[in-house]
Amino acid sequence: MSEIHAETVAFARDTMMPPAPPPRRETGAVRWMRENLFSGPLNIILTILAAWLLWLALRDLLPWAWRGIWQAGSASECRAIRDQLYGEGVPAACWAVVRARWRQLLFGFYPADGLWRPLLALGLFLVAVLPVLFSGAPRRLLWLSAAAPFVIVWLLWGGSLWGPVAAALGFVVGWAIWAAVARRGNAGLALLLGLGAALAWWFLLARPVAAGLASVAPLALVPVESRAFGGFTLSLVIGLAGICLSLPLGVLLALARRSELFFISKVAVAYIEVIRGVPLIVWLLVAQVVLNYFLPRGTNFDILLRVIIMVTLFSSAYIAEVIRGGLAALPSGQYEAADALGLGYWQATRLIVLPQALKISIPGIVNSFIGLFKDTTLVSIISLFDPMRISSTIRATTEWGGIYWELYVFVALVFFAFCFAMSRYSIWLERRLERSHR
Amino acid sequence: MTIAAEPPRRAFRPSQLINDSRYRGLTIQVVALLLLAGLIAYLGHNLVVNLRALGKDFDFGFLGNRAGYDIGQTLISYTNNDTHARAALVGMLNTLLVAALGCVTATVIGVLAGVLRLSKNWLIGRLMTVYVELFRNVPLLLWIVLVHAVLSNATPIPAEFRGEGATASMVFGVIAFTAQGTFIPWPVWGEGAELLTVVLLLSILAALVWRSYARRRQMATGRPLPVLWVALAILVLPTVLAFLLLGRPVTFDVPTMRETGIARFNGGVNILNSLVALWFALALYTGAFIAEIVRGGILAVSRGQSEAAFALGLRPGRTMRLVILPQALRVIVPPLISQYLNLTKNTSLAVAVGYADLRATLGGVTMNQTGRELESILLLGLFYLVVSLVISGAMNVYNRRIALKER
Amino acid sequence: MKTSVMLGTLALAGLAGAAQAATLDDVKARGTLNCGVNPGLTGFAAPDASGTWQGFDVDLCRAIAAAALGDPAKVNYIPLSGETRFTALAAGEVDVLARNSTWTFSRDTDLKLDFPAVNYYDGQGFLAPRALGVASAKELDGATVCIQTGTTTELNLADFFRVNNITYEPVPIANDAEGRQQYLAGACDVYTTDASGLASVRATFETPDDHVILPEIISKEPLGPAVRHGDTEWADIVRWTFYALVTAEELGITAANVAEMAAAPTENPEINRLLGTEDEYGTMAGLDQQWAVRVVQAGGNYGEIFERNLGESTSIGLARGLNALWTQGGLMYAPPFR
Amino acid sequence: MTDAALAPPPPVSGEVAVQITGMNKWYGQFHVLRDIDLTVTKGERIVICGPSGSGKSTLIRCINRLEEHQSGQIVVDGTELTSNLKNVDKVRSEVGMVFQHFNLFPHLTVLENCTLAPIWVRKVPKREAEETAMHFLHKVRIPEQAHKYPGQLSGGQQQRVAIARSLCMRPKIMLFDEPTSALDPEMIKEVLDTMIELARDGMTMLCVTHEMGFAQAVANRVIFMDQGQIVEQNTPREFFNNPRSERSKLFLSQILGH
Repeated sequence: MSEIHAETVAFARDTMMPPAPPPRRETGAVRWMRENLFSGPLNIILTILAAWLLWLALRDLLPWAWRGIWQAGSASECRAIRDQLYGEGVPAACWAVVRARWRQLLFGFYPADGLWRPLLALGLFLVAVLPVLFSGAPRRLLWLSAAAPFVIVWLLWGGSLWGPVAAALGFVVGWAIWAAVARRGNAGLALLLGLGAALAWWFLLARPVAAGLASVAPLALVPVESRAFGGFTLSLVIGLAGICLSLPLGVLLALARRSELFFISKVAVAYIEVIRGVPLIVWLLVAQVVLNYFLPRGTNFDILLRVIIMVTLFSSAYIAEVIRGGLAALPSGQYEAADALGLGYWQATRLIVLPQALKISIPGIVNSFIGLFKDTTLVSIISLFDPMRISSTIRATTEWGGIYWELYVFVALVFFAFCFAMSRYSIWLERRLERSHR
Repeated sequence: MTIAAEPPRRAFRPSQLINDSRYRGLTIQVVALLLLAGLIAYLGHNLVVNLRALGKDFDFGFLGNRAGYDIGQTLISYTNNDTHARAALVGMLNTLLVAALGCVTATVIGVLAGVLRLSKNWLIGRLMTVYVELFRNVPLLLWIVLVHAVLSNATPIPAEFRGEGATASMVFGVIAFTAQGTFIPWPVWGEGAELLTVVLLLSILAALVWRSYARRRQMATGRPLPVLWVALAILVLPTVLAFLLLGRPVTFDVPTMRETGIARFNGGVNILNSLVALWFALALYTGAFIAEIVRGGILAVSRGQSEAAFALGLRPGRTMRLVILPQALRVIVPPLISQYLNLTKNTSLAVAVGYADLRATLGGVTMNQTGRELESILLLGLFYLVVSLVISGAMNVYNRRIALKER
Repeated sequence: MKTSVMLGTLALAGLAGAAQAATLDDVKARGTLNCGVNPGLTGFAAPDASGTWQGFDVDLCRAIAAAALGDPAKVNYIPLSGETRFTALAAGEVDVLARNSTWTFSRDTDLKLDFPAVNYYDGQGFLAPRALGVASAKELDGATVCIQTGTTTELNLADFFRVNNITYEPVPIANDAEGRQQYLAGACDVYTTDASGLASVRATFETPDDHVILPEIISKEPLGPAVRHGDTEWADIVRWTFYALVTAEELGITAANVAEMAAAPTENPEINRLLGTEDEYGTMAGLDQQWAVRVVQAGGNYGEIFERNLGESTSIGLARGLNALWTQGGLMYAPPFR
Repeated sequence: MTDAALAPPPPVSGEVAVQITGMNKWYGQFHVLRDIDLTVTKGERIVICGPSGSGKSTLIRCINRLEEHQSGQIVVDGTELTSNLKNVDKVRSEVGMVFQHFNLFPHLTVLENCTLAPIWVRKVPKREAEETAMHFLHKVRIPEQAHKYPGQLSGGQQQRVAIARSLCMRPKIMLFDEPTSALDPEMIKEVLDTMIELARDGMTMLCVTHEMGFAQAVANRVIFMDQGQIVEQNTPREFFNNPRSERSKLFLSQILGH
């Protein structure tokens, strides 16, 4: 009505009408509630139902958490304090256990005076992935990204700095030889020579060089055994190592799967299907009990490394599928243009295909990481001290025997904080990619 | 006319293996094949050496030995005198059972939550968002354990059902939710039950026939016939009639609290809390992912589609059923099936609540007692692989059907 | 020098690993003892707030390390689940399994293990709420029973109910903590595991007096360390390390007085032989003369270890019972040091 | 048309650039190219036209082996295209191609697009490659866009970058696969101008296009294809004014009729 009035009569008006507030029932909380909660019979029922569910869920939980006792030395002390404060049997959380053992839940048995090391490693990792995750970051950081894995390994496991440096030099040597030969033209020979040089370095020269350097400049951190890793540190180490190490493998698998060579693509398909068809927990069992059967007699490296290897093989199949999606999203014109310019397969892949396909795949990779990070709880089943297993051992001590929910709630909250943040990032990235692709 | 693929007959030169597109692929594949064969031979050799050194062999004979352990929840008859093979079979069926239950429930929860998340109702929308985010971002293992603990804490123990001062009672007098499981009535097949089954099947068929007849009539004459009520009648009436005429061939074994000894229910079937917990944890967890898929699917069907349908005069319900859903389903179904796949694989977390799935029987107790890790894990892996391949095979068939429709 | 793990992996650490030599040589070459333990069983093995492992089994590991390596701290504690412990031992992942494992015929023969000694005589029992009104395990007809999988307990349970011709329903649980929670929530009528475990579970209850441990012990559970079959020298070291602990208690040697007693030969020739002040018993076992001194110094004699971890002064509060010395009516009996 | 068009195209030399004899190609059962015989001499500017699906694009894509032919012979600048990958690489580095949809690499700047192939295929030092690239970007009149990404340019600008990118490899022959048909009308001219300029410089060009004005201005031969065959070859003047085959007449009437 008002619009018709405005259009038909307005030109006859000689003074402008000031904007008037809408009718009362159309503003503020009332209107909001009418629109969003009680707009129809179905909605009213739903609202009541939801409110009831909410009440049901929070009725016991909130007072229990709110009454929580933070200062106590053991579960029985907690109970005594509770009885004193609220009366016997009143539900009250015993957060004191988290207060007493948060360090174990976060860092496992990592030496108390070295906690800065995993934290610094995490910080370094975050800086190192900046240029990958945010295209706005300065390109020069890429050098840091290349060096980061070695520094992180050194920070976490300690020992002489020169071990990781020698290992890194292997890549440098291989790359240098490859680049030198590739300039002369023969790509296949370059690859072979580069690989050979790197292997020769690692097997023959790396140890003496590391030892030599260590005797000249003994830069070393206190070594930390893998079994000291636990809690969320362990989860992050397994998750991040798994994703980062599986990337190259995943790229190769994805390329192999799209390959026109029958045998190569079939092998890749078989690998991916077998890995994805069997649950992670079975693969972890494999890592724990049967992997040794397939290695030379007497081989024995620690379970964390075995788990990382298994997780890497596992997630490479998933990463391969993510990257295959990225490859498929690339228009065929890109391949044709690369061909027409005379670029070879590997040149085209490296310079044209992968930079674009990987960029499209990043949200998928982040999602894979979230999944893997959550799945690291499964290692508790093979007795690694992930947050779940740490909770169990804390409850196995005489002090904290009767504690149950508090530890799980804490673990769940930390997981939620990590995963939620990452999934938001992934969604943000997807939106941005959509925009840039029109 | 010369053939380009075969230039003037020149002697074969080794460099052609790398430089000729006809041979290069072959060369690469042969090299890859050799490398792979080498790797397999190396692993196999290690295996043989290790087995010999440990004095073990590779033999599935242990499956025929007496298992000696009991399983709480079985679909087929099993005692601790049965073999490891039968225990494995029990575990396999248990895995499939919880996977099937989980998939159905997850779909219901997921579709509901996905649709409700789009609801204009602020409270419902927010609640569903919280549900989805909470379940997606916390490990499944934790959910399984928590649901199990909540379940056994929230339900009364059997003793509370007994005697004068009973503080708990059965639902409808036939179902008992207890901390030790849910006791439900179970049908007992008497004489004539087969006939009843036949009648039921025939009436289902008849209802379907009526539905298609009604549709054809409407297509032909434009006059709609009542479908729902008639079909229901066809479905229910003959069966009820047959049930009464045959002298009630099917009776229900209702759980009853026994009078003496430790309080427990006799009769009926007990669904263990470990099964229920695993089932609901899997369903809630996977449901959160399905909700996102459903929401995405509905949002993917452009608003223009529903506007066009409204403009043609279709009512919202019809629009949903005839226009939105068929299109959304194409987007929804492939990721949905891969969620089913995930759920099936995730049933292997049953160990957290002690549900006797295949991983717990064959890959747990049996493996531990017989020391046959290689054989057990091989069988375990094969089972999951076969199930996965069957499900993804079904997905491929579906995808192909969709693809055909697009032509 | 400890090269970094990264480098080790790249060099395929395994390839360098020599064929399996005698375990003692391996342990000495490595400089640490790999000891398989329970990842968390109150009183037997659990890491404390600072991450140090403590418990009855842990002290045995420390004693073995003291004997073989001269330093009780040089132990890698490798937590193993019930399902995978024997495989880990067979695969060489641990040198000795000190994880309250029951010595059984099939484990000794079929699984190719050796049990050098029994360090704890246990038996499977039942924990029941007082309110259940059950005085004997024979009255448990129709009970639901919480039970840990992957152990001998579930086999014993099946046998017990079969023999007594009564029925039960097993409720498998994943670990102790879950078992405790489920039992308290009423998911099962009774909880069964080794009696020592029941005592430690009961100790953590809010109202322990509302629960009773039923009098029946339905099985023999001789718990002891396990080693790989075939390496008898190593088995001897583990065996006599344990017997040194028992003998020390018998002879009144404690962590407090061992140094003093080992300083000079005493009147008692057996003490002298044990502590290496007379004859060369250490070298016979491939160790040095002071080995037993270090073993006792590591954590005291058997009695001290028991009291500190499980005894009546702890919250677990177990009596010595079968685990008292044979001279005090128990089963702990060490062959003579002669 | 334009200033550039007014200058007479340079004379044609007698050297053979591309020699196609008895070439056939099938897609599965479909016979796309049937017995193609074609000789292109150096400096020639050939326009290929015909109805859609007549095999024009396939023909020029065979010349740098983006498509494989199944029988017959293709010799490009003395190199026969066979399954020998070295020959293929040699031909590709000497034959430039411009696509209908530009196919620029969106993750690289304009300059990087232009220097990529010289650096990696021709092994030219980076600085030299950049100088060459700037030279050709000047030539296509967009040097100021060198550091932008393709996504920031208009269609016409992108296509000119694509031409510059090909030229950076200093090709002997340029192939154009409908270079203007994805462009808005006002952008077609800027691309055509560039092409005309290129023709004036004496580049050997094979161009699939429906721009008849361009054909009349610079081509010295027009090839009309239908159903995978070369139906008519003639000078532009003859072809447009006096087409011989019925099919050509029909095609021209449809294309010029409106």
